[in-house]
Amino acid sequence: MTAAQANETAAPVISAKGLNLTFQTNDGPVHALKDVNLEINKGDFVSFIGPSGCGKTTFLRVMADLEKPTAGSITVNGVSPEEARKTRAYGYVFQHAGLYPWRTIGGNIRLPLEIMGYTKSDQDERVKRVLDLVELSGFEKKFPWQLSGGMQQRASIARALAFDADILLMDEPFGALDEIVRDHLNEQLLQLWARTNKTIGFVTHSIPEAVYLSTRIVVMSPRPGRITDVIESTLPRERPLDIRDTPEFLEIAHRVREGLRAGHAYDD
Amino acid sequence: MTAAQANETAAPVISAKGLNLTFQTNDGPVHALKDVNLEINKGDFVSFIGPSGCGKTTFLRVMADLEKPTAGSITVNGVSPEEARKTRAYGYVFQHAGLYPWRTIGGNIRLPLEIMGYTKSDQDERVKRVLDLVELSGFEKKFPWQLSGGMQQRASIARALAFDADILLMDEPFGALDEIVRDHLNEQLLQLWARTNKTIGFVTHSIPEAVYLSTRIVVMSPRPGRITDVIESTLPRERPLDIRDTPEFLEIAHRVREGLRAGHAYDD
Amino acid sequence: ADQVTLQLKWVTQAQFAGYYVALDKGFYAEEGLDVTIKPGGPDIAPAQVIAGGGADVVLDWMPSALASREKGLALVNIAQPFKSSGMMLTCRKDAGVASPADFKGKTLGVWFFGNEYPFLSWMSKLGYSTEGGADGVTVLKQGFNVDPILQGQAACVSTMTYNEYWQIIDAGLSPDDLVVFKYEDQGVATLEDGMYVLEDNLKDPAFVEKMVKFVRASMKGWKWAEENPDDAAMIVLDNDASGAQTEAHQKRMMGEVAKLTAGSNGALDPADYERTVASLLSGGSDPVISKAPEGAWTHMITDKALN
Amino acid sequence: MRKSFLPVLTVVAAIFVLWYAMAVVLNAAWAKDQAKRAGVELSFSELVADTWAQDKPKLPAPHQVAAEIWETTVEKKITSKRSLVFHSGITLSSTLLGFVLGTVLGIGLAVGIVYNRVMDMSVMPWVIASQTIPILAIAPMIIVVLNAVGISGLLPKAIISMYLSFFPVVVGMVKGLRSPDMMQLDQMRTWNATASQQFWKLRLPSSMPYLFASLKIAMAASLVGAIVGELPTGAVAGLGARLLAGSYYGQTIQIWSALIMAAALAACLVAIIGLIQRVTLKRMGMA
Amino acid sequence: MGWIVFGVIAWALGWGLNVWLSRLPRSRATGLAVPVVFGITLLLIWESIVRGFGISPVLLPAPSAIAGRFVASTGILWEDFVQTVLKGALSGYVFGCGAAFLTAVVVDRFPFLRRGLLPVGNFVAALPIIGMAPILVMWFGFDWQSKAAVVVVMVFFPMLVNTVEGLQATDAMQRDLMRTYASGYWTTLRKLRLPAAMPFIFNGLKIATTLALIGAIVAEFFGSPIRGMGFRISTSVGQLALDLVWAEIVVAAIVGSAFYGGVALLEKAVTFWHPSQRG
Ligand SMILES: Nc1ncnc2c1ncn2[C@@H]1O[C@H](COP(=O)(O)OP(=O)(O)OP(=O)(O)O)[C@@H](O)[C@H]1O
Ligand SMILES: Nc1ncnc2c1ncn2[C@@H]1O[C@H](COP(=O)(O)OP(=O)(O)OP(=O)(O)O)[C@@H](O)[C@H]1O
Ligand SMILES: Cc1ncc(C[n+]2csc(CCO)c2C)c(N)n1
Ligand SMILES: [Mg+2]
Ligand SMILES: [Mg+2]
Repeated sequence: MTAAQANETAAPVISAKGLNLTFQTNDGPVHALKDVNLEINKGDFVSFIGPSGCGKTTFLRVMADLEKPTAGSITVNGVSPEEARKTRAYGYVFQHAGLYPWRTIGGNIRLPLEIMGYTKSDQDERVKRVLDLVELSGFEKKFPWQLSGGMQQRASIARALAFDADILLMDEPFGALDEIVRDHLNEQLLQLWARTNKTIGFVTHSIPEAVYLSTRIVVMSPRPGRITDVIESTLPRERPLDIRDTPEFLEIAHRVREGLRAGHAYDD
Repeated sequence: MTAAQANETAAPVISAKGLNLTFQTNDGPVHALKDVNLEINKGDFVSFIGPSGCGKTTFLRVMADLEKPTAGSITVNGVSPEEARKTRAYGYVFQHAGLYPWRTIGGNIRLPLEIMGYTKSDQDERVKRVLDLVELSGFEKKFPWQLSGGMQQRASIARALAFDADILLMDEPFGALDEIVRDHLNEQLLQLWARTNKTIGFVTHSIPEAVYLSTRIVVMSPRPGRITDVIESTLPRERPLDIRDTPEFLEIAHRVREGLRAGHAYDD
Repeated sequence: ADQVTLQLKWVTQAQFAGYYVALDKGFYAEEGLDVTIKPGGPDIAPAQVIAGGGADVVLDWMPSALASREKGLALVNIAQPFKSSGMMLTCRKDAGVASPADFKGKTLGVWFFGNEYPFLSWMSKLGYSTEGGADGVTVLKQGFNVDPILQGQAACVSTMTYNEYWQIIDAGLSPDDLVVFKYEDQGVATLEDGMYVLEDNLKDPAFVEKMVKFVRASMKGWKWAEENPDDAAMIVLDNDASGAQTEAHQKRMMGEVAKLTAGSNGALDPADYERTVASLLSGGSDPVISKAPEGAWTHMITDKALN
Repeated sequence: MRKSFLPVLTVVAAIFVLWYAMAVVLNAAWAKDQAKRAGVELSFSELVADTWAQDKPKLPAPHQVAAEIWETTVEKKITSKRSLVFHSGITLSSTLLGFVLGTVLGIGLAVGIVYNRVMDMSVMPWVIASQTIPILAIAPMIIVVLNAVGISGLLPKAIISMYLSFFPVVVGMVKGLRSPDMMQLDQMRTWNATASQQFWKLRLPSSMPYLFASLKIAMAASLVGAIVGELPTGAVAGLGARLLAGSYYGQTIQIWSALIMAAALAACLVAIIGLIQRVTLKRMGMA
Repeated sequence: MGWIVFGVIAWALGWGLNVWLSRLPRSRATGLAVPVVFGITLLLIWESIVRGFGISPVLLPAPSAIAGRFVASTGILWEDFVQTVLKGALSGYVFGCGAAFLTAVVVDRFPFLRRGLLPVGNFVAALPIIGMAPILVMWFGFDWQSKAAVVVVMVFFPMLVNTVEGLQATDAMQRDLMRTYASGYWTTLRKLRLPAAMPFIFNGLKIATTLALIGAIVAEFFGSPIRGMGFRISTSVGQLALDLVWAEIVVAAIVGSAFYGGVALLEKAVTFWHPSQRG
């Protein structure tokens, strides 16, 4: 296991070179991504942070083949994003939980499994396992609107974990939650990441969140979205919540804030 | 001016005694506020913080006569909230900007002025002034949906400032904004408060925000909403953004977090 | 058995008693015919139905049939059970109408949908414009009932001796309140309720044979109905799917209808035909038909059927 | 529900009062006319009594209509041609057939519009234009023409119903099938779902609330189609035929009872859909 | 046979052209061209079916015949248009929608009335009101007044229900805002609730356009002066002048589309701010 793991880390999971993306809109072209270069390795936890509208979501969508770059190249596991998508390499978590109101929590988690043609017994087993993982066992039969926002968000993460995607892309998954709940989910996410060794791409607006979670923090500038800074975290993999009060943490947070502020025009 | 001001500080602007509020719902009664006692003085900047659903909004609404308490008493400027409302004592800013889409930014800000019967020239003058204040000059003729979320929120603050309400009630006005924009608006709000000496009631989910802005922080517990802690800020009135890295700031933030965590159940 | 579909001109009522009697009493069956009777209605054009192949034989008024013939739909009259016309214009005395001369400036209710031709030729004979004004008459498209005269919206309405006239009476106006102008009396009568088929079909001997049987059985029905009016009315009533007809009204209608069919053995009287054509041709600037039709009737069927 | 009980009752009561009053106003002229002819003078109470008891009133009083409905529903055998239940049944069958046809056509078109770009761009304007054709006015012709091509009986009426009822279904279903937001569609994409999986697992379930809202309108429209389709078919049978026959013989009471019956039928049908809607959406967790 | 082949070719060409057009980037031109091509294709197919199968003009005239009749009968068509649309439909529409609007404002003022009238209104809006046509013709006579009355009855309830719903459409926050301004009933109505109700009101107005035209035309079946679109349609069917019938239908379709389009344009102008209109 560890040998294979080390082997895989050699080739980057995601590798973007000179990525550009321009949207054609009624008001003229919008240059969302400009000359983006980035490599993400197996097992990385990479956060993307930047002012609103800078292209974080767009970048994540390009990785997941939800958007085609207008220039540059990107490979995922050595192949194109489209091929990677067809091999179901992605678990994607959106900002809003986006659970289907007409399906129970269990049914929601089962949905991608049904689509991917897992057997019934395999489905059951997996649903049970991920529900355990996000501590929602017992809520399988409930409907989404019977759960709090935090629980819904956990269910939506469980849904992305239910099948064996080795890349997890999360677009501001905790944006709508209050700070306490958010702290708690952050902790759980870290544990989960440690346990599964997935590669995670994570968009956030919160500096502490980015610093707390990531092995690398990618700071982006306002439109046209460029990568202005990539900060390697010096924090250990094991991170209690208290770590946020250490000078090391504050130092990294400060660097991120400076990076952000440099690119921010204040007239949003 | 300062003499009069000193005079006014003597009597509390808002004084709540033994406030209780129970909503009758289909699922039975919901006890939203329980035994709430609070005095707010002229010129105070009071933040309310607490877990989701604890009654922060409800308390603010009671102050503004948008909700009637089921027990206890509350006075505003020595009279009932209803009378205070009729004398147009409140500027209220909701979480969502809530601008009328069929009116331009200028028209939205003008709305309360029209209703309160200001003269046309007075209206023009005030609209111009508050647009300047929130740095939106030049956007008067735009429609709300043509502006970013942060700009809309600023417009909605401008609307609440356009007339001479001496109490400003703000319900998570910056909840939907990204951190950088939020920092910036926090700074501006503080400056505005310093300039106008308004009394401000402010609901937030963010601990740093509460600590950074307030003279007093009211921590509330989950349902039934009670006040569990009132923390007087020892920070000076003059607050650069850097103040957030001082030990004094972190100390207050820590106290708030502890207060919050004490009341939080962690199960959602 | 041979299938025959008959399209009526109007809803099931004693006006069509002969056919229902023939059906009910088994006269058609005796001839080896399996007859389907399709009731008509306010907006069913029999000519259109036969053109679309929805019926083998239709009942129509001759003006409408001749007009259709001019439009290129070759209808041929094969039998004429109704000898005289039942059409009249019924007026209120209190509207100031005593003679046709009083029509000027009045509002008259008229049936359209191909039933307007007799009225139009009468008016052109009188020299009245139908466009309103002091020198003409204002025409209303009369709906399904006689309301316009009851409510004073029209001075006169179109009625049939056997039907609408009695509805006016039933509604509470007495014969003394009314003046009636029968088309027969005004010399503008046209032939009503003849049997028409498509000219092309008559080239087929089998079809001709079928029609011979049909006409024979139908006329037998008519004569039976004339002799047993009350029973005939009850047969009609049994066949009314809408359940809206009343016994009293149908019996009275049968009595009046019998007067109109009495003079006919089923064969068209060429003199009646000529009179109808003359009346239709005389329509001034806008006659119903522009030239005398050729081959619009035949005795081929009745000759065989009635001998 | 309970909260609106009293207000609704009040409004309905007000309607009845108004109805009786209108009956007096509208029928008085005839009553006076008759009295004058008979040479008698009517007192006010006699006048009122007369206006509420005429044979062919301009506006029959509610109790007259009620009596007629009672007579033609309860006191007649259902198989009798004079039974309103019999006629309602006939109208109901073509309404339902037309409704089913319209729903199928509507959903089919909506699916085409949502999944096929050419249809999306070309069909919708014509669907809207189709509804500006006064189908009701040409219903008789349609029936005759359909007869000509061998379609007769229930179907021609049902086709008119279908023509009226498919429209709300198309409009509602296009909206409904498009109601999943971009995010949900993208999610399906990340799972590499096929078009049919996307349809059955996402688009169709999300469209349910829209579907039911449209079905209610479609059902009402379908009934109108069936009634109007019956008007010209020779007053054979059905509520439309009753309406026509009543009109033909000036039987206002019969017209009104057919009308009320049609109204009750419409209300029942719409209520049934409402019920199905409530049950389905509840089971889907969407109510 | 030749005509049938022509029809098949027309269909293939039209479809192919549209497939090609729809692949082009979406623009106003293609958005217009595609449905037009679709419509022309339909007409060509219709024409070739009528000619190819030799369908009797008494049953279904060819588009070319209809066009010919349309051009030849503009006088009649105009006279009918004035009678049915301008006098009957339009006056009934204006009066019915206006009355419904005013009623809605009154009803909205009194929650009791609203709670009572809304279910009843919803109920009536779903009824086959068109069945009232013979009665209204009996009450209001033969001329356009009775047609207008039918239209009034048909449009009233859909409009009422939509307007009442629209007046309720403000969210609690917007109303609370007005409350903090201590704004009175009429001010709130004018500044908040009426503008917010506009999308609903226009929804009602749009539904009412089609109802108005149908109502006016169908009512003419139960009696009319000797002009009007409904009169002409029924009379011409009786005279087997099917080309004239279809010419009237074309007029109705054009008028209906224009009426609907006009209201939709007005809606776009008035509710430019609504997300559905920003597009
Ligand atoms: N489909 C699209 N069409 C046109 N412009 C788009 C589209 N999607 C995004 N954009 C524009 O591209 C830019 C980048 O958008 P993106 O959503 O990636 O920003 P973001 O960094 O995720 O912002 P936020 O923090 O607000 O989510 C924005 O200016 C946005 O308006
Ligand atoms: N109109 C109402 N009817 C019934 N219950 C209500 C109503 N308004 C609020 N509540 C309930 O009262 C409680 C307090 O609500 P409130 O909105 O004041 O919470 P909050 O502290 O503002 O929460 P959040 O941070 O999510 O905005 C909640 O449980 C809520 O569900
Ligand atoms: C719309 C309408 N068109 C024609 C007639 C006339 N009509 C044709 S056959 C027939 C038999 C008599 O009862 C009558 C009256 C009508 N009444 N209503
Ligand atoms: Mg984003
Ligand atoms: Mg709140």
